[in-house]
Amino acid sequence: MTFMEHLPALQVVVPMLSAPLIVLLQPRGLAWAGATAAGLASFAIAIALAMAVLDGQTQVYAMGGWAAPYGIALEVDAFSALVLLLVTGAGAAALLAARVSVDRQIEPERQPLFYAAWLLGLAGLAGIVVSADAFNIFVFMEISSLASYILIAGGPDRRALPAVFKYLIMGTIGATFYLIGVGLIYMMTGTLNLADMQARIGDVVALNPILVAAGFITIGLALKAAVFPLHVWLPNAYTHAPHMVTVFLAACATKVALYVLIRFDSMVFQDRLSDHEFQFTLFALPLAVLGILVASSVAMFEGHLKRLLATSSVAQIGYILLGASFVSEAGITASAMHMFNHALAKGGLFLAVACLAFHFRDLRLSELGGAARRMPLTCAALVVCGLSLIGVPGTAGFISKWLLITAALESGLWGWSLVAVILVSSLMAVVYIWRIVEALYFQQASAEGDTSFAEAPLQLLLVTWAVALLNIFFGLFPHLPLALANGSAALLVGGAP
Amino acid sequence: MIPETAILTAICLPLAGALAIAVAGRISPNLREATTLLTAAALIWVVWGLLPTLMAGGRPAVEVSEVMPGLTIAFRVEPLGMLFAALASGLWLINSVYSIGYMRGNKEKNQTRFYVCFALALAATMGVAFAGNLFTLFLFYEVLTLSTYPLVSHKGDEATVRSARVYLGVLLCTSIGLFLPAIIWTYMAAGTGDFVHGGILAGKLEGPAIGLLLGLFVFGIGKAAVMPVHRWLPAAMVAPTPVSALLHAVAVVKAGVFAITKIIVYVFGIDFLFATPSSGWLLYMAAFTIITASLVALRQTNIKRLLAYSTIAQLSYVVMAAATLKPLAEVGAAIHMVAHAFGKITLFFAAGAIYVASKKTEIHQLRGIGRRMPWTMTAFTIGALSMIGVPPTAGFVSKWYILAGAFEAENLVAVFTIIASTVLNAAYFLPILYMAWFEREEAGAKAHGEAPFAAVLALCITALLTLAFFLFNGPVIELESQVVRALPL
Amino acid sequence: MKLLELLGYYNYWVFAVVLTVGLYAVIRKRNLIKKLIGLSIFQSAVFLLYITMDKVEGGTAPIIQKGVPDQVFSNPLPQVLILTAIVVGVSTLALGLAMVVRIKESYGTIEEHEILGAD
Amino acid sequence: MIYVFALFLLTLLVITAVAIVRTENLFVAVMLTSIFSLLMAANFFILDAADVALTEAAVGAGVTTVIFLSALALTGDWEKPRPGGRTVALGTVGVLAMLLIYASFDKPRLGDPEAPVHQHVAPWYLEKTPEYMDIPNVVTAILSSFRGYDTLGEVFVVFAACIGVLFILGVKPARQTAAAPQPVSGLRHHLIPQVVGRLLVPFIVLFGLYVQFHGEYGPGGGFQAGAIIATGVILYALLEGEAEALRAVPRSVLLALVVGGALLYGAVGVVCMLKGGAFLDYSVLAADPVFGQQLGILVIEAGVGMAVCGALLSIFHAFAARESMT
Repeated sequence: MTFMEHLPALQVVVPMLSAPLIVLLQPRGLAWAGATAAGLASFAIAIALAMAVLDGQTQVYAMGGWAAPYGIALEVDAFSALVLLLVTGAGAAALLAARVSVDRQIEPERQPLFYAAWLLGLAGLAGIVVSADAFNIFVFMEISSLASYILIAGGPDRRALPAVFKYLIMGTIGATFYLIGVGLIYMMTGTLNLADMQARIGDVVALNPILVAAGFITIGLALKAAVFPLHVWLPNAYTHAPHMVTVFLAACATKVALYVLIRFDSMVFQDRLSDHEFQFTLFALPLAVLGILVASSVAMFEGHLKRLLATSSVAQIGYILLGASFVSEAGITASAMHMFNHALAKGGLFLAVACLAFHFRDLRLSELGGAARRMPLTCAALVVCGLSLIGVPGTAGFISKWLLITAALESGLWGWSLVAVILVSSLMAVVYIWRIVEALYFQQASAEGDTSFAEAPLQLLLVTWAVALLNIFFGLFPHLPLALANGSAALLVGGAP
Repeated sequence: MIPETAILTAICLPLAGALAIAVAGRISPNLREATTLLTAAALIWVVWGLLPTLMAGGRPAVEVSEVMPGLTIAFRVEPLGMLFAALASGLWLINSVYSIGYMRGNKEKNQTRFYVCFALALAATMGVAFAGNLFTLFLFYEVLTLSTYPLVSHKGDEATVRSARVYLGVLLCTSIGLFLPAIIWTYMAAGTGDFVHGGILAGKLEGPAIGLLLGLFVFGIGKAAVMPVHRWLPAAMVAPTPVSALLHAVAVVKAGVFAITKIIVYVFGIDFLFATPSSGWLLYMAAFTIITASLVALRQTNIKRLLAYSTIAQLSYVVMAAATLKPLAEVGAAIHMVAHAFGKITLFFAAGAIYVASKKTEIHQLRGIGRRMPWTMTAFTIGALSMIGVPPTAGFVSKWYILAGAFEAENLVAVFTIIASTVLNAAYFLPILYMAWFEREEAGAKAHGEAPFAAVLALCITALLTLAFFLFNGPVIELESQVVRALPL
Repeated sequence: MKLLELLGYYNYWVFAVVLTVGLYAVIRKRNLIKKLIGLSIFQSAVFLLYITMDKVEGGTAPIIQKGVPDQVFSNPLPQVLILTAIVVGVSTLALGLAMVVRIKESYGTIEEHEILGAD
Repeated sequence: MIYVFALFLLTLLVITAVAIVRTENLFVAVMLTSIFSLLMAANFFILDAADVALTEAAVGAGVTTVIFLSALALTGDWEKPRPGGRTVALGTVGVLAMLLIYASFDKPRLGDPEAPVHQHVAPWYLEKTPEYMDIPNVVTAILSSFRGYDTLGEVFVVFAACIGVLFILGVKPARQTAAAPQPVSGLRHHLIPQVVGRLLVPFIVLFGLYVQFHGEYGPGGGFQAGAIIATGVILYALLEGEAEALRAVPRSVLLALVVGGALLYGAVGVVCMLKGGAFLDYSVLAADPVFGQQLGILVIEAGVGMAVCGALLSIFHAFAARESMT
């Protein structure tokens, strides 16, 4: 086998096997360097994979040399490549920027464990994405979940602990629901491989278990993905996590669960079960719409910067689900694009928050007065990413809004009212982003009155700006993610092989 | 310079200028302002260099990126855009001269941010002017909104921030809530958003849908300030006067009416729209705005707010002219953009000069000010006369064309509106002139002279331009006639 | 109804009941340790679901003895999956308990409502 | 007859579960959980799942209980009652139960050889295991080779839990709880546990090693062995005190075991890659593919055993050390 053929396995193996090595790297800084190297390596692998699947080919890898359905197969197609890009990209970028911020929030002797957990999280998420085996997805889902519990529990504040405990409980329930669903499908089809399931599920006569399985899997993954109203774990967890962890997780963790949801549903169920498309729409569409509206409204009145952004994530997850709920090629394209673009925007925003945290211990909006004077570059980056979140043309966020609206209009009768929902929530986004902008730029500095110029450390600032510029770049030249998103849609609903 | 390169240069130059200004601002104010002037001058050279090509009938175009299939960032220069770009770039230079006087005279804070954002706004204006399709237009339209926000909120105190919130809120709400769906609708119906002579929607839509789409466009383009989406314009008056002068008399508001005109001419096509009964409401809406805004202006006591409402009325002239859907009126719409720009920028310059010299902002304070500031008030008088439409000023020329178009269309509402508004214009401007020149100053008033030289110089130039346009408008009319030449005149 | 068939349904229903009992504890109890106990019951129930489906009538554990022809084996695959799931369960539990210990130290209580009241 | 026993066990299982939820004494609840696991293990055994039964007994009844108890020692035994308003919770779980019972009416009956699970994939394993790797225990074959990648993931789950507990409990305790320092001498002064326990420890460890290396032939393997050996050492720690146990197996050794075990497993995979096969394709390890498979299985099982044993002990010590700190 050539090196290129090994890439799908290496995507998981590289960060995973680096983790134990990191634990051994006790001297300060070395653990970070090792983890960053591993993160960058896996990002490079993801890029190589994306290039390899651009022409519509699927990279298949038989683990242990055992072909599916007997062994576990890894498959990388356009959709997985897109999600891999954002997972590894977010992981690597956040690691690259993490050092100074983590030094302030995690004691040096705990850092090797922290970075090891980070790499495990990265490996787990990547493992979910590349896997083509339902049970294997569960295993890697657990790796990534455990890792994210650890990372969030590293939060400096004691409130991180109850938050992460809630996440742990809800996450475990979600994973177990998924496991029950997979068990029921396995019971009726005798296989765990997704493609094999797709092929065999049509032959199942007794549909009760399959329907219940679909319900369990959808709800379990929706829990993991923080789909409204199952999102209650998310705002606190993201708020109290260490800043860099928020960057990493907010950019990709929930999206991977959504990825599995979309892939599982459209591959296994929608293809063969009559009426399932309708049922899926019936389930997902109202939740998506409610999530968008409710979470956006909550965000408008939220006073804490991080929690505001975290709440907005719930709304953005609604967008992704909304696209998927159309069960059309345009819808999936919009969904996939929004995954990518939201990761860019939210990642950038949280990076800027991490910068701000260097001089503002309290991240409530009311305490951020004078920030623009002290940290002009950080604030400018934050504004750029905020505009992308709103969906201003010229930024990445606009592309996905455009696709989403087009998909909504194509979806028929309710199209215009859905467009209205999208637009109204965009305006709500204007409101909550502008509350941040006004706090940063126009609010009087608090009593301490230190208004000297004091930017965040260069390393962090550079990464923040790189992400901010990517938001603009992908708003003008979105060809790569768009090609992958179109490929995914063709794969999932277009009936292409 | 090759026209294609010139287009891109015209957009990138102010961007590069903004960067240079930011850097220069860290070194010295003189260098910063020199950079601004240099950039403005260079921009004029680039933009005006395109004129001969246009006069000769050339339509240079360039495509930058195909963002999504069918959705491109592309530029195409045509007479309307050329006129707008030439106007904005030319006035930027004069405005920069004025700004230097004003900002220094007032000892404003954050001057670097001011000049940087100004340059960014100009880049966006160039983008709007040269946009070759709806998407590109929308892109730069939004950039223009966002880059002017820091200018409006420049002062930074609570009242200003609240007004700036209205400014941004109205403009973004309308553009995201109405303009964007209209664009997407157009793309879905026509399969393209390119500006094409004769429109792209003929045969693609029918019945009331056309009127609805037109409504989405007109109210979505909040910058045109057609009532009831005009609220942002008075709110924007909290900005420093150079901003009000160039942006809220020229660049931003003209971007709005320009976009509407362009959409009517190149997306709907005037013939198609004329044949559609459901689009008639636009003219009445514009007429209503003209009259109402003029009436509101009558009651204003603050100079800048009066000018703002006057602007709202004058903008609707352009919209009404465009909505008359007759070739002469379309030419009139284009010319009125120019005429109003010269006149209104003069008025704002004058108002700013008065503020710098005497800190006066209210109309009743202007008694006898003509004797203290003769240059400024002469310019103000010329500007006011142009607003009313008295010869020999620019305002007369454009009103003439619009009126001619209205007669051609046999639209009595339009004719009546023009006459009535002329009377109203006179009713709110003439008392000010009378007060300034013929009444006595209140006793015990503080003595003051003219504003700084740079400011006075700028407003004299624009006043002269207002007069000059009455005499030398041939090339402009010839250029704009190209917009409708394919149609029977 | 054959006894095995009854047992089949019974196994399944016991799975459902135990699952619900576990979930009930997770949702309803405010003591964090009790929640975790509930969670572990909840997970154990799933083991029962999988193992129930591996049984083949007259089969034995899937260990092949040489020289014994025509053996019937129960299905080995669900067993493998559950081996994994058991370990995953205990791992989650350990992590959860570690958090509970820290919560107790920083809040002085492990009752959910008291913790929420403290911040 | 055995099925009647199964019915009895299952009934008992439900009763135990309900009792666990109802009791307010957490110590009792934990003990009942242990019994619950044992009942579960017995039931698994009846259903022909010997490997799972062994694991459930070792992990569920043994290790879980110990960890629960060490946490309880730090947090207190009693749960505060919650009055009234259980309708919402009951409603939610009621719907869930209905859904599951609804699903049950279409499922294949227990033991039906024609059920899909017995028709597809599984027969292939039973048929091909002798041919490809020639070991009797098909469960081990699947676990470590056919689905070896899952098992690698599982090792990393354990690894994650281990570093997680070390990470979370790695902070110096904030001295908010005013608990008296615990005696650290274990059960040294209790004669009978002392004698019996000491006698047991070597046998438990020996049994663990047997399970480790016998995994290919009978029920057992790395997980079970790791858990059993860990239990043995924990018993030693309970008898002699935690410090003594740490002297026998220091923390650094435990960490090395965890890291070493995980890396050993991974390294086997990488070596397979380097020798031209897919990741974890043991056939390329030796000239004879069957021997290669056997070798690979042996090594990775050792890795699993090391990692699990080290991780469980590290977790236990992290809790126990906390106890002596506060």
